[in-house]
Amino acid sequence: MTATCPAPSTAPDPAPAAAFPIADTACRVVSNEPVNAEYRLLLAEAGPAALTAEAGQFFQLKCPPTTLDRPFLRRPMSVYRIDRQNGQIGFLYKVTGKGTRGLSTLVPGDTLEAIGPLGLGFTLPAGTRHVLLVARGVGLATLTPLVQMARAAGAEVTAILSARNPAMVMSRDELAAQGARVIEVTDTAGDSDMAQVEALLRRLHAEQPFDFAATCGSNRLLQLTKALSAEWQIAGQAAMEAFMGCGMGMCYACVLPVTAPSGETIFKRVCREGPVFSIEEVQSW
Amino acid sequence: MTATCPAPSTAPDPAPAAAFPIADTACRVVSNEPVNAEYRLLLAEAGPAALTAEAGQFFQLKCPPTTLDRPFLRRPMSVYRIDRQNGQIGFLYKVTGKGTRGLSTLVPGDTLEAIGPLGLGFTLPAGTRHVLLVARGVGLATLTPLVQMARAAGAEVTAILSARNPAMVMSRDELAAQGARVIEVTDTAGDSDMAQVEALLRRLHAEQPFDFAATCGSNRLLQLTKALSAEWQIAGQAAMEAFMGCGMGMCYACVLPVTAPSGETIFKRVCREGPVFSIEEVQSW
Amino acid sequence: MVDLSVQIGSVTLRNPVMPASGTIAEGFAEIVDLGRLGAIVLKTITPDIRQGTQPPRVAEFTDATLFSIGIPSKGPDYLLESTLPVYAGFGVPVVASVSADSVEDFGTLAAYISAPGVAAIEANVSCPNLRAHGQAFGMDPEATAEVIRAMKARTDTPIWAKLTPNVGDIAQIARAAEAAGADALVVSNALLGMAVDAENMRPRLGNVIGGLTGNAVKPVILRMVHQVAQAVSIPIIGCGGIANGEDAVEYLLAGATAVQFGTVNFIEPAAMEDAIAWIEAYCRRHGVTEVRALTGAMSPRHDQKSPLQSAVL
Amino acid sequence: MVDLSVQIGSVTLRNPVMPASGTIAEGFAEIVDLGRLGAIVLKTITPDIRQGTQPPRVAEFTDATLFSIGIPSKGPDYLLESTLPVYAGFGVPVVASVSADSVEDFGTLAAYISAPGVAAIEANVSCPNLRAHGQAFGMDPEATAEVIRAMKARTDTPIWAKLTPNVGDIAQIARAAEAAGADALVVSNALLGMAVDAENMRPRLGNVIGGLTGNAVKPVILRMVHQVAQAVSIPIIGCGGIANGEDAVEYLLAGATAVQFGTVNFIEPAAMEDAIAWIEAYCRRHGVTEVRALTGAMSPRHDQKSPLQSAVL
Ligand SMILES: Cc1cc2nc3c(=O)[nH]c(=O)nc-3n(C[C@H](O)[C@H](O)[C@H](O)COP(=O)(O)OP(=O)(O)OC[C@H]3O[C@@H](n4cnc5c(N)ncnc54)[C@H](O)[C@@H]3O)c2cc1C
Ligand SMILES: Cc1cc2nc3c(=O)[nH]c(=O)nc-3n(C[C@H](O)[C@H](O)[C@H](O)COP(=O)(O)OP(=O)(O)OC[C@H]3O[C@@H](n4cnc5c(N)ncnc54)[C@H](O)[C@@H]3O)c2cc1C
Ligand SMILES: Cc1cc2nc3c(=O)[nH]c(=O)nc-3n(C[C@H](O)[C@H](O)[C@H](O)COP(=O)(O)O)c2cc1C
Ligand SMILES: Cc1cc2nc3c(=O)[nH]c(=O)nc-3n(C[C@H](O)[C@H](O)[C@H](O)COP(=O)(O)O)c2cc1C
Ligand code: FES
Ligand code: FES
Repeated sequence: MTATCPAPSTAPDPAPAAAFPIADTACRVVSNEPVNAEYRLLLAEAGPAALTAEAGQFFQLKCPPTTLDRPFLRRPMSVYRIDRQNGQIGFLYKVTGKGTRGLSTLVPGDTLEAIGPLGLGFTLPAGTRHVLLVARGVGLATLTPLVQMARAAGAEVTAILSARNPAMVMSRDELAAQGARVIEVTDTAGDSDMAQVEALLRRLHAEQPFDFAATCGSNRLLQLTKALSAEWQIAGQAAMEAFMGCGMGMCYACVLPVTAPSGETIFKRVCREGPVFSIEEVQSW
Repeated sequence: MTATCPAPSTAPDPAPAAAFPIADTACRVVSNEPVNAEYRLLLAEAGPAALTAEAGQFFQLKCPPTTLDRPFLRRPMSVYRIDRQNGQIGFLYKVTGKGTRGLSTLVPGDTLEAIGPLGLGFTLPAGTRHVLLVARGVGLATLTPLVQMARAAGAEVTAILSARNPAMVMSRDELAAQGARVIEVTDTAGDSDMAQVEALLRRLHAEQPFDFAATCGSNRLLQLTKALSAEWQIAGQAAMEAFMGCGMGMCYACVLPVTAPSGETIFKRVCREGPVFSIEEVQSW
Repeated sequence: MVDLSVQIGSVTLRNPVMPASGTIAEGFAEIVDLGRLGAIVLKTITPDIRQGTQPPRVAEFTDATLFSIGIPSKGPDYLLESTLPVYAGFGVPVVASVSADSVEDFGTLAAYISAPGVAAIEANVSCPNLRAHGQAFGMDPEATAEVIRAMKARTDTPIWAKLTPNVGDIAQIARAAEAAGADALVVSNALLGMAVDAENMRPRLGNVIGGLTGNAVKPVILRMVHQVAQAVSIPIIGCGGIANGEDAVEYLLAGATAVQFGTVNFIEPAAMEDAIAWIEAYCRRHGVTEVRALTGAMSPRHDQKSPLQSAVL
Repeated sequence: MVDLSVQIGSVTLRNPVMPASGTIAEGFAEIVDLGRLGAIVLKTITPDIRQGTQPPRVAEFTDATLFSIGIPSKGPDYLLESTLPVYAGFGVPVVASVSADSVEDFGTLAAYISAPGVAAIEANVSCPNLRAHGQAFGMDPEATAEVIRAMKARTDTPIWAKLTPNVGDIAQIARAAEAAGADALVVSNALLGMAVDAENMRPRLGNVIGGLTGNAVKPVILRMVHQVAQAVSIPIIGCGGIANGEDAVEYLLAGATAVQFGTVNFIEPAAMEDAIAWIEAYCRRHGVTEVRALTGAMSPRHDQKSPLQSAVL
């Protein structure tokens, strides 16, 4: 069921769901530029099924072979931008191995095969007023569309962006433009260690209490956010990663140990019961 | 033992044999242009071992991977040009499958890894005066350097070039420039069938007797040349092809059934006991 | 018109293409039209409820993957109550797959799940026989036969024996399964493999050993189908490294009546549908009016075959 | 300085890298310096003179090849008179390889070629046992043991048993070979495979079946080395899909003491020399002063291993 995308102009609004809610779409690449030394932003025209994507969902991207690499499995990438107006979806990705190296060879006009949207995205409890985002590294890609979602739901957003150095802090402008308050902490500035971040979060919460927390991209930040959410008795969610076989809930490769309400540890599939989990159930990784 | 080539100007004459008579040489590609719709000519700077190549010998070429193909084994190619003056070797090849498609992606400045020279080339009996070459298709690539060899030994050369149509007759100028008399027969002209070629050869032999015959590239022309050599009681050689594993005499994949002096059929390795065989021993393929 | 239908014992498939057990799940119906397949094969279940192996569960190679999942299973009641209804509406035969730690449990489970919506049951004998020091049932002809006999004794639903390729003489196992009453043979499950990360000096899978699947294994399993086809007369379903119509046809020529697509479903959800179209075009191109005529139609390369076929190198 | 030397029974190798039987020949010395290898392993010979199988003898896949050669052999006298002298001058242990149709012939041949220049003899048991319906010796533990016993009875030269991977339980065969007195185990020969050309409906090899070799088989043979290492205490020589130093180290970590490079020699004549340098650099990088410390040094991924390691999918 490889669908071809309609030209973006013919799909200005969220299109009705396709015959199949998930599609393997041959998307036309619009741009694929580096955003800093490690990350690139890939924008592509998407079909109606793909445009139903929500914050926290992901796509399985076919990574083109290069003369050196022949990636076999697809690679999971969170949807970073959902632009229903222009019929585009975007991915912010770090070039790490053969799959992402392949992705980085795509040029405008090429075809990106993307299966999705996949998995469960973020859900904001009704009436949420102040959302805390805690992200590091690639976690930012996953959390960015949540700002859009929270603002649309009438909530304020404070985003803590942690990175090795200021050059690695991405999408601060994108987040700010969407109305989030952005606070950067970096290893080079020396304010990204857990003690300082904890103090920062407590101060922010004291100023204006959070009623929802979301995190992605760092195990230590996850532990901190989880502890504070419990202490503050607020809802929270974490977007998790796992090595994936299919991304479609079929192979059971992507399981993560989570704590069931009974207290016992069970496996859940990141691609199907996740990638967004309630922050209480996730353990560490 | 990957040797790097010296700049051609530093090796104007046949260089002394390298420490190893056969080398895996990283050759710098000089050019790689189409000569007609099917064939390309690849010229590369070669090291001293490679430049000892003789007519009929071949190299095992590493065919670069492309985004689609990943050729695993090397591909055998006859040496088509041995330019000791400029320190270059050349290959005339037909783009047929994934290996040759890979070769066709090489551009000047790229590296061509070539193991060679390999196999046994042509040997002209002392005192040969008139050499008959009978070639079709890719067989021409193999027979071309034999003209140079024969002329250097003081023999005259008459070359029969058979092809589907005149556009497919290659290197007629190259052969003529080296002093061969060139006669073309083509399917489109209707003079390439066996009966007519046989009549042509008999006429030529009557005019000026051949004392050596060499053939490559067509099973039917091989049978004809073999029969006439026997009848005329002249020496003859045929350059043969076989699917190769190693090209270095190690795997025994490339065997060809040949008729031993005893009359029994035995297997010989095309890469080691060939690719040039005495025309009496070869059977058909 | 090409007749694509094939017959696996008493089960008629509209075409020879189906997924391999464990390589599709409910979610697949959200992406492709399962109604176009020859059959739908479900993931193996066990009598008990299992969580499976420790992650990481997947490693990747060129054209192949190593998976170690460990048959997470929600048990037979979940199959009957939740899984079967999902697949009931496609008008396509549904094949269940079972595994167990003992011969008796294979029989009991087969009887338990012999519901109207189950067209056949695959016996996944690649799992360890707890009575034989954990050696897989499928590695021993007698244990394989016992499993099939126990299942045949307890149900009238057709039983397909899915063999393990991790054996010396696959033909011997195939003959044992046929003699025990198997209605068809699936050849085969996955070759066992392993991967080590040299830099961190650890196995790349949590379970150390996993199943090697994907296109790279095709030459090995194709050879087994050829060997089994010479040994039995029940239908063979080829499975191993099939990614497209051409792969499928190679299996049919080597002796298979139908084929299963596995790992490729994870990468190209449209692969099975595309293959059905390719096979039809292939038949048309070769003047073949019935796809079943391809089964075993490979002609030998030479007049006589080497008597020493296994002395290959 | 890293000590690269390893000990295979009584034979000391200056490094753990050697060619696999049948993958180099005299001509290789014209291209690379054989004196830098850990050992030189010769192609298998048989007591009789053989021509081998019908061409075509090779087919190519992604990262793998299928060869069917059939052990063309010039017999033992040619080995002693012509082959050994070629390799005598490199200062490197030379390992002969033998195969035969019967247990007795294995013993006789081993005795016949036990010349001073032969440091060890590999028993290639992947060939058909004519007394057992042509099933390979190596597929049966008892037949494997008989071959090794017959050879040990007739010579004092160390005997390396080269196992076939086309078996169910490789550890069982390994234990049988060890008990019969093998000085080392080579794990392993080639997996049997086959290829069909869908368009012309013929097998791609003259012999239909061939040996699948090259990088694609590494996960399967690496798993076997791991299994054998848990079963025996004699040295293991890993062989299967090794193309570079990293592959070699993976085998050492999984339990091998040395490694053999096969198909890659056809493509990259410098592969073994490059690998020796890579292994040395790897040891230095990891603070390993003796390469033999790598043997079996893989740490388990988790505290305890799954008791159901073979129930992988
Ligand atoms: C749900 C989800 C969403 C993700 N979103 C993003 C994103 O928006 N931006 C981004 O840069 N990255 C994201 N990742 C991580 C991304 O999938 C990996 O970086 C990518 O697969 C690496 O592939 P590679 O071939 O370049 O690297 P290699 O290291 O060569 O990959 C080898 C194998 O390991 C797997 N793998 C490697 N790293 C990871 C990882 N961190 N998580 C999961 N599998 C991995 C690959 O998929 C592949 O199968 C996400 C992962 C998941 C699970
Ligand atoms: C000694 C020798 C000299 C040769 N010289 C030349 C030459 O000068 N110019 C030229 O164009 N061709 C020559 N050939 C043929 C050339 O090697 C093949 O055309 C080439 O290997 C095809 O590779 P491919 O991957 O493009 O085609 P594919 O069809 O994809 O090749 C698949 C496999 O079959 C083998 N193969 C395919 N065709 C042939 C063939 N005709 N002979 C041997 N193996 C084959 C390939 O090597 C490869 O292993 C020569 C062959 C030999 C044996
Ligand atoms: C993730 C995964 C899970 C599998 N689960 C099962 C299973 O539950 N039962 C079974 O019989 N085979 C199972 N298999 C094996 C497949 O059915 C099939 O035999 C194997 O993947 C080979 O086919 P392929 O090369 O096309 O993938 C599984 C394979 C994979 C990759
Ligand atoms: C062309 C060829 C010939 C071989 N001949 C022999 C042989 O004579 N004896 C033997 O024991 N193994 C033989 N083998 C098997 C190799 O020694 C080795 O076990 C196999 O190739 C696997 O290693 P690789 O994947 O590195 O190639 C041969 C392999 C090939 C490819
Ligand atoms: S990746 Fe296959 S089930 Fe999640
Ligand atoms: S190609 Fe290997 S011996 Fe000729």
